[in-house]
Amino acid sequence: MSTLILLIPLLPLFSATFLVLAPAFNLTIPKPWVARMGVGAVGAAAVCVAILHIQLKGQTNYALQFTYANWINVHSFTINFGFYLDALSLVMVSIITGVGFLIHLYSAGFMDEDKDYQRYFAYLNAFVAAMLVLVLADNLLLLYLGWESVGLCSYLLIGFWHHEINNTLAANKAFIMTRIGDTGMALGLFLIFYLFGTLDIQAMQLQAQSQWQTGDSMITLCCLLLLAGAVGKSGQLPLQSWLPDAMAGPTPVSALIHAATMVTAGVYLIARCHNLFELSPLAMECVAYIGAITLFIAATAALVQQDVKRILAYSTISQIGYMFLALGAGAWSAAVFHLMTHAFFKALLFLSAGALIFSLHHEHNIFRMGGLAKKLPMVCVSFLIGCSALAALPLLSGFFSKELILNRLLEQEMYSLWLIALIGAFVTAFYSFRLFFVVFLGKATQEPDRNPLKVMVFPLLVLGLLAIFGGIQPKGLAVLFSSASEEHHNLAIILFTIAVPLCAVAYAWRVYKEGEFGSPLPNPEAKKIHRFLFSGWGFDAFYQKRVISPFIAVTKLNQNDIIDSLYIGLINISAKLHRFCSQFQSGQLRWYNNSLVIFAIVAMTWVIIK
Amino acid sequence: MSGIMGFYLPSVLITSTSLIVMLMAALKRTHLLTNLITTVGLSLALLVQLAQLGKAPYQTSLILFDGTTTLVSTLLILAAWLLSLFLFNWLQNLKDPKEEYYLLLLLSTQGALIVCASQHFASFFLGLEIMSLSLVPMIAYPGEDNQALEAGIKYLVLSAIASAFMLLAIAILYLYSGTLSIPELATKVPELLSSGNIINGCAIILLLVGITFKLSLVPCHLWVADVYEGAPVPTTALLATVSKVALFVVLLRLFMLGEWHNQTALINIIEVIAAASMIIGNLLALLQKNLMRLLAYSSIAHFGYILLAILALKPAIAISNVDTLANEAAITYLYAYLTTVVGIFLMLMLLPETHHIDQLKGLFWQQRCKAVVLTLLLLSLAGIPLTIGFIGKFYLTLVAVNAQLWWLLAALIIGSVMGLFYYLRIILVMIDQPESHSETEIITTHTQLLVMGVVILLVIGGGVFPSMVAELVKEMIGLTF
Amino acid sequence: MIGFLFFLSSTVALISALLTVTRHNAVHALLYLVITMMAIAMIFFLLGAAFAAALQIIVYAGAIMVLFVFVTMMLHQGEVTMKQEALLYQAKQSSTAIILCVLLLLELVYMLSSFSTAQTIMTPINVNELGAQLYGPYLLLVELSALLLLSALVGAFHIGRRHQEQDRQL
Amino acid sequence: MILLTLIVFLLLAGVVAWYSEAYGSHAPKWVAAISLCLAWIPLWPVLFSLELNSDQRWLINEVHDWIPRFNISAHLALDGLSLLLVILTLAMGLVAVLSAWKEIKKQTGFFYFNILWTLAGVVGVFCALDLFLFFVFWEVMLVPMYLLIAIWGYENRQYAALKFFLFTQAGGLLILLSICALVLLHYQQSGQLSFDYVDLLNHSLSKKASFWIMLGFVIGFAIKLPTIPFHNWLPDAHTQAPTAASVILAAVLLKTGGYGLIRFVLPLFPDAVQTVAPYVMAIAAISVIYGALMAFSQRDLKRVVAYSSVSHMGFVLLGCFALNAQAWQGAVMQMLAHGVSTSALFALVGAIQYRYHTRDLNELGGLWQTLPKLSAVGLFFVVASLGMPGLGNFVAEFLVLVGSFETYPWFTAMAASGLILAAVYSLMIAQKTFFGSLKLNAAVDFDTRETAMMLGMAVILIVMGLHPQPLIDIAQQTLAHFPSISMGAKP
Amino acid sequence: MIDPDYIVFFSLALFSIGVYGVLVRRNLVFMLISIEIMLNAVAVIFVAASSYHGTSDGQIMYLLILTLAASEVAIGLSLLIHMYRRRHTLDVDQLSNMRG
Repeated sequence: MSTLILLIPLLPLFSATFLVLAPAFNLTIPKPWVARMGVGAVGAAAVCVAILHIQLKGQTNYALQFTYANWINVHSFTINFGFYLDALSLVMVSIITGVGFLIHLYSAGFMDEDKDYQRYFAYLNAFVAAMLVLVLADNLLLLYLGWESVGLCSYLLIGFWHHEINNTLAANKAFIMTRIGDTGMALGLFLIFYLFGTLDIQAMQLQAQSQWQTGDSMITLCCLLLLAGAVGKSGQLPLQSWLPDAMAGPTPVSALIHAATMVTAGVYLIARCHNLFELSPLAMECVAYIGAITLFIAATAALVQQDVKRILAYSTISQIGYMFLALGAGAWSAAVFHLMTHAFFKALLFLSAGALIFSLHHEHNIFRMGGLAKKLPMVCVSFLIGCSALAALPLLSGFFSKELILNRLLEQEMYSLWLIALIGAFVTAFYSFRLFFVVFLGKATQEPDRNPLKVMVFPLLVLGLLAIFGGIQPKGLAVLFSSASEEHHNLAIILFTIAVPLCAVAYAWRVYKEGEFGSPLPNPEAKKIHRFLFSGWGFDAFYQKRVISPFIAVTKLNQNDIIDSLYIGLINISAKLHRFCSQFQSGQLRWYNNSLVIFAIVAMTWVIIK
Repeated sequence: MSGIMGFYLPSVLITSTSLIVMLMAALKRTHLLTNLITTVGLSLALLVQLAQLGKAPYQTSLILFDGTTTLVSTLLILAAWLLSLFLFNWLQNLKDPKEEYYLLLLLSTQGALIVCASQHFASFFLGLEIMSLSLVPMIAYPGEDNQALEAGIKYLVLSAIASAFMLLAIAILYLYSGTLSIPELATKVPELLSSGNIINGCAIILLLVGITFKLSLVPCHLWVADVYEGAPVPTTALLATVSKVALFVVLLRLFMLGEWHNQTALINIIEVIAAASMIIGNLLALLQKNLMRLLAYSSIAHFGYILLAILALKPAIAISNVDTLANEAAITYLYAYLTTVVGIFLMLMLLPETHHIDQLKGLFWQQRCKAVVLTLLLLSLAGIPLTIGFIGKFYLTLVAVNAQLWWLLAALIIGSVMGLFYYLRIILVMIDQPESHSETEIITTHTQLLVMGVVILLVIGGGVFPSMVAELVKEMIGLTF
Repeated sequence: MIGFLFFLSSTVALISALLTVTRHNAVHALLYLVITMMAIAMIFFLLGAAFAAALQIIVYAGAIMVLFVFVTMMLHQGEVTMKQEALLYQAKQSSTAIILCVLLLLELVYMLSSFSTAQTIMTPINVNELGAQLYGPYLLLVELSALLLLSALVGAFHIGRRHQEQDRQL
Repeated sequence: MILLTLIVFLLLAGVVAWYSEAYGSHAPKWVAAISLCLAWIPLWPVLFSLELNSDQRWLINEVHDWIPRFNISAHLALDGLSLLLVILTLAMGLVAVLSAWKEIKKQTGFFYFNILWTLAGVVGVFCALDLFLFFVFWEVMLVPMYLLIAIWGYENRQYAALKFFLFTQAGGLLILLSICALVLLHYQQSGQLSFDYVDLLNHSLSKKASFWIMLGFVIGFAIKLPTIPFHNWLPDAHTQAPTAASVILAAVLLKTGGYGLIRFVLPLFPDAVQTVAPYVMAIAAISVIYGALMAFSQRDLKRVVAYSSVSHMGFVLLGCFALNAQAWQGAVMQMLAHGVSTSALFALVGAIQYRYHTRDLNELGGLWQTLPKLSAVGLFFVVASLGMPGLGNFVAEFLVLVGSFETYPWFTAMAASGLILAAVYSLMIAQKTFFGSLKLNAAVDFDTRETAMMLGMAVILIVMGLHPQPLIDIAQQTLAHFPSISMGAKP
Repeated sequence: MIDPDYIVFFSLALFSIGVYGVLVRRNLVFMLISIEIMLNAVAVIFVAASSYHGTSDGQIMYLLILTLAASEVAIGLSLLIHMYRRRHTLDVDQLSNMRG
């Protein structure tokens, strides 16, 4: 079994390495083989995961730890290459390989015309490998390795079309903003090592539970530093603004990295370290509030976006906000469950959006689309499924997971958060159907010039099914987090929560059914609010003004190195002194005579004084 | 008796050579023959002097031949010998009669030998005057050259004034102690000091006026640049090396004998002179474009450095007892300075009409051999390891640290860095690529190659394997009464 | 008597020395210098150094000064030189130098006055003794003096040599 | 005799290279490359056995008489730390030669002479155990480097060369003073004049004396490292130096500073080091940040990389003075990793300069479109320089920070923010050079020589990142002898 | 009987006069003359000291000073003539071609 687990990340890694190195050795691989390799590697990994599932069938409480090799061993600082498999990581691995495989398959069609086909698959495979390392790691340093590597792959893929400068800027932004969080996380790692003397996740949590009291400020600090990493990676407040820009990458990339897997790494991290977080109520509260605020802000921002991918991006932020909210409320399994369902329906949505874009010569603006329901029925259906699941319409996968979260909030008597979540749910349903209605109903303004390829349709199908029927919580999760929540649902409340999204959909229908949109807003106040929401609550402008501009100004100011002027000053002083001393070299014999006499006088004076 | 004669023999040889040269000039002037005779005479003297190394010391009331004397004498003769090898070509380009130059060269070397052997003020004074009065005509040697004339007059007048001050000092010392012998004086100094007067200080100050002038230490350094610039290159070489080194030995001898560390006022003055020489000398050289002036200023700094050894001779508070190390440091540094500077002047003699730094431009690509030698010599002056200059500087640092002369060491560091700047600047000019790449390798004769070889051997050989130098110096310093 | 003679001759020497360094006419100055030399010779004589006194007159006043006078006369061009010299030296402008000299003198005197010689008996040195010393232990000095004179001779000869083109100018 | 042979071999090879120019201007580079490969032979037995001497301290320990007057001997020895750095020197020397392969066309003989002599000097520095000998090598390596910059450098080479030499010379003189003081104090105590490191380890200086002596050493080494405020020679020297010289400068010359700190300062003055540790660490943290900020604001690609060196070497200083095992290991690793990654970047800039004759970031851009191989490799090293896990730099920086966090968490936090800034300037390099629209003409991509060289370095970095344990174990041979100091400062 | 202090004072005064001459006179002839005065002043001390101590050293020094003075004057005058020939002046202040 250990080999099997090892194979899971290694297969894509090998494929990536091969694809990267081939050009270096002047090896040209024919395009179909590139696709076969790239897709095949992830597919093989997925098969491995399936075998794993079969082997673990029936077991609910399992935790497998394998150590493969030693990495660093200095004094007491010992780090191994080791994998840890339990229900949580299995769920993650399944999502990554499963959804990953589908997206790879889809990409084979989507990227068909791109000349950098090979590079694309190399990156994508590398990403999958890194992500798998992240979720399988048994210690925080290895996790950090995966964590940074996925960041790097994300950077490379966002900036995949690098000749467009904006894409690379978006990539930079993504990397640097996540790096800010990552550095906090690194500090957290230092602190954890300092406190516990180990970076092994399980050992560390055991120690924490046994030796530290709940609410200890050191533990809180640890949690907050880890949270910083999670916030950065998962696009939560205040480091969320990179994610909308990250849509500059190819759409399948957005689906895989910026919806299904990488951005949920933060959720995974906190769930992974839940024992630690449980020791710190303050940190938990922080997580919950960050999630709540983020979900609200992102949802409202999604309301007014025009770019289909940006809408989805904001919705991703918002949905991850839900997960954070769940985590903060201690609903670990609910959070991971939502993570899973979100992976399905969001991947579906992105892929559908990709198909849309693919068919409409890279048109992103939803207001230039319309009436596509008949022309692209397949896309329309998958979109509908995705939007419904996103809106948490009853009986779709999103419904179950979101329901769990809301319930948990009530159980924990976090009413204000519950309220925000509910409002968020309303807004979510509204913007998702706004998207759907605007794109597929109304007047047709644009003709699709081609239909999605077959390889692209298949993943849509599978994901659509998953989005509909994926609302089954994996058993292992509940066991792992020992959250056998008593089902004492208040029926009224359940009904109420079901009703909220439905209302929203109805309202959206009223507003957008006939394509009466795009008209200028009536009053300046509304315009202002629109602009504010459109800019994602002005975070970008704020950062630009308060952080980036001052930073650039400061560095510009000091471009020539202020310290250097110290030495230049020294040079000038020396030159001045040189000229001063040279004055006395007047060439006048009598002055030279004088110097002898003056020296004699001064020296004798000194002797006399002494 | 023959042992005693051995000590005098180099001087006798040199004097006889000078007489022969004079006779030759009187009878029939043949430049080549004169050159040959001078070279042979100096070579013989050098050989004899080398044979004297390690002999038991000998002294009369006037003269002291101890290890230091013999060692430094060897160096002095060596310098003169090296110069004499290059003189022929250089003098050939001069319109003036040539023979006198050899004569004066020999006489000034003779004077220097006497100075460094003297232990009596009379012999010291007379040797000094022989040396400097022979140098004056050598400075003003080219009759057509206004600058040489100017330099000659300046040197004559200033050195006469300096001599007068020195004589006054000697007279005062004589008046109050009744003796002219340096060791005798040293025994009487404590007695003089015990009565709480300052005559000794006064006399030493007056003596210092003369000595600082001859060693071109700040503040009596003003003349040095003008004279170096005006004088012909070989004369400058002699001025920079032989005359200074010989005088420094006397200073060393003077300071070895007395109980100087008790006289804080004097020590203070010497400290100030040392620091000022290091800093001001280097500052003056910093942006100097004239090669000769630059070397003049750098020599100011070098003698500032070497004063550290004097100050470390009898330190007030030493870190540890290192016996004669300060003495060795001084002699080693003198050795390093002399060989390096002579080498540099020899190279400049090979590059006629080079006054300005920019004239060296591209030398590295046109006359590689010379440029490499010159570069190594400059690095030695700058005190970069694997050259003898570094060994000298290392000795100085060691003894100065031992004597805890921290402020002077700070000046040494500042001075060295400044010094490095202008030495490197010369190297930069040499390696700068000239616009027109012309391979005009001027043919070097075998003599020149030989001389360059000897210089490199002394400078680099001494730097890479300093143990020979160190052991020799230590042994020689040990040979005293 | 000796004291009086000393004061007399020293006063003469100082005054004529002062006059020497302040004259514009070089020949006058040289003549004053000769007087100074004579006065110093007198002092030597008073000090019991008869030989030195004789040498002072013969060599200094006789030989060296004559050399000076000779050269000066050679280069002297009457009124022109006088006017030139008057421009070159003006006593009024030499206040700094005066201050320096006075300072030097005062300091030297101050330092030397701190010491008093206990012994004030003069023992004249006769020529015999001098000769015995000079040609005894100090023989080397005589030889070196010869070398000094030789170098001066050669040097003066070389520098003073007339150059072809300069002959025409003079 | 092994080490002496190695050094003398390099020196002789330099002379041969110079003279071989007579047989055509291509001969010297072959001589240099071959001799750098041959230079491994003396080390071969050591590399295989890694067995310590009987005194459990050295792999090789050889003493040759030199200056008996001062009891100075040519004491050369090799232990783990030295071995690593000597290997780095030889490897990066080869890289330097390869990167100069086509670039240097004039005076090739003298060029390779200087390269080999610099390397010989550096090897000497890493092996010398006699303080006097150490100082000699320390200064000797400067001269050929100075000539390299001054002759084959770019526009402003003379200024840069002078600055380089003067800064290091000033530091060198301070070190000389400290050596002299140390030796004399030891002499006074023990009655034995010795410049030998092993002897001097047993000194018992007063607190004040050891503080001042240590300060001299630290400043001298800090100039070489370099840390602010003594870093100003570095950007100029790097920018103006020819590619090969930049490579050597970055790869090994800077490391002599770090080596000096670890070899001499830490074991010789364990107590004094503790008193200055907080101040030095503060300076180190500021160095990290300042260097990164400066790197971001530069427009000359080489200057960016040079300032990034300042930033990276700040970690070395931080690690040295954190005074615990992890941080020391981190510092050693950082020296190695930085040596490889930064010299690769310099080689890369050299390759760009060779092709486009510019290093101005505003003129470059979009290179990926014409030079995919170069750009891909470049991106790899850019990423390495920002401390990507899995590569050597990360292991190093992480170890340093983990170690120093135990002693001074606040300085560590400051230095850690350098990681963010590293990302900022590294990505700026990537974006302005490789990405965006193409502004320049097409050019020839990497040839086999360049690809092989770069891939070699990439592999080294990956190995260092994923399997650093052998290196750590080798370095441990040295670090195990350090007095373990625990500061016990809780956050 | 002459008090040694007087002699010393006399010679120091003479010396200072010589120094004064050296410092103020621009004419080379006068400079040389002033130097002679300084040398004479020193000679006085030597001779006097010789008498007081009853040793002949001082007088021997006087002889040496005499030699020196003669040599110096010889060379000095030859330079003087040389200068006059080339420059037609004896003003040493004009000898300042080299500076800096």
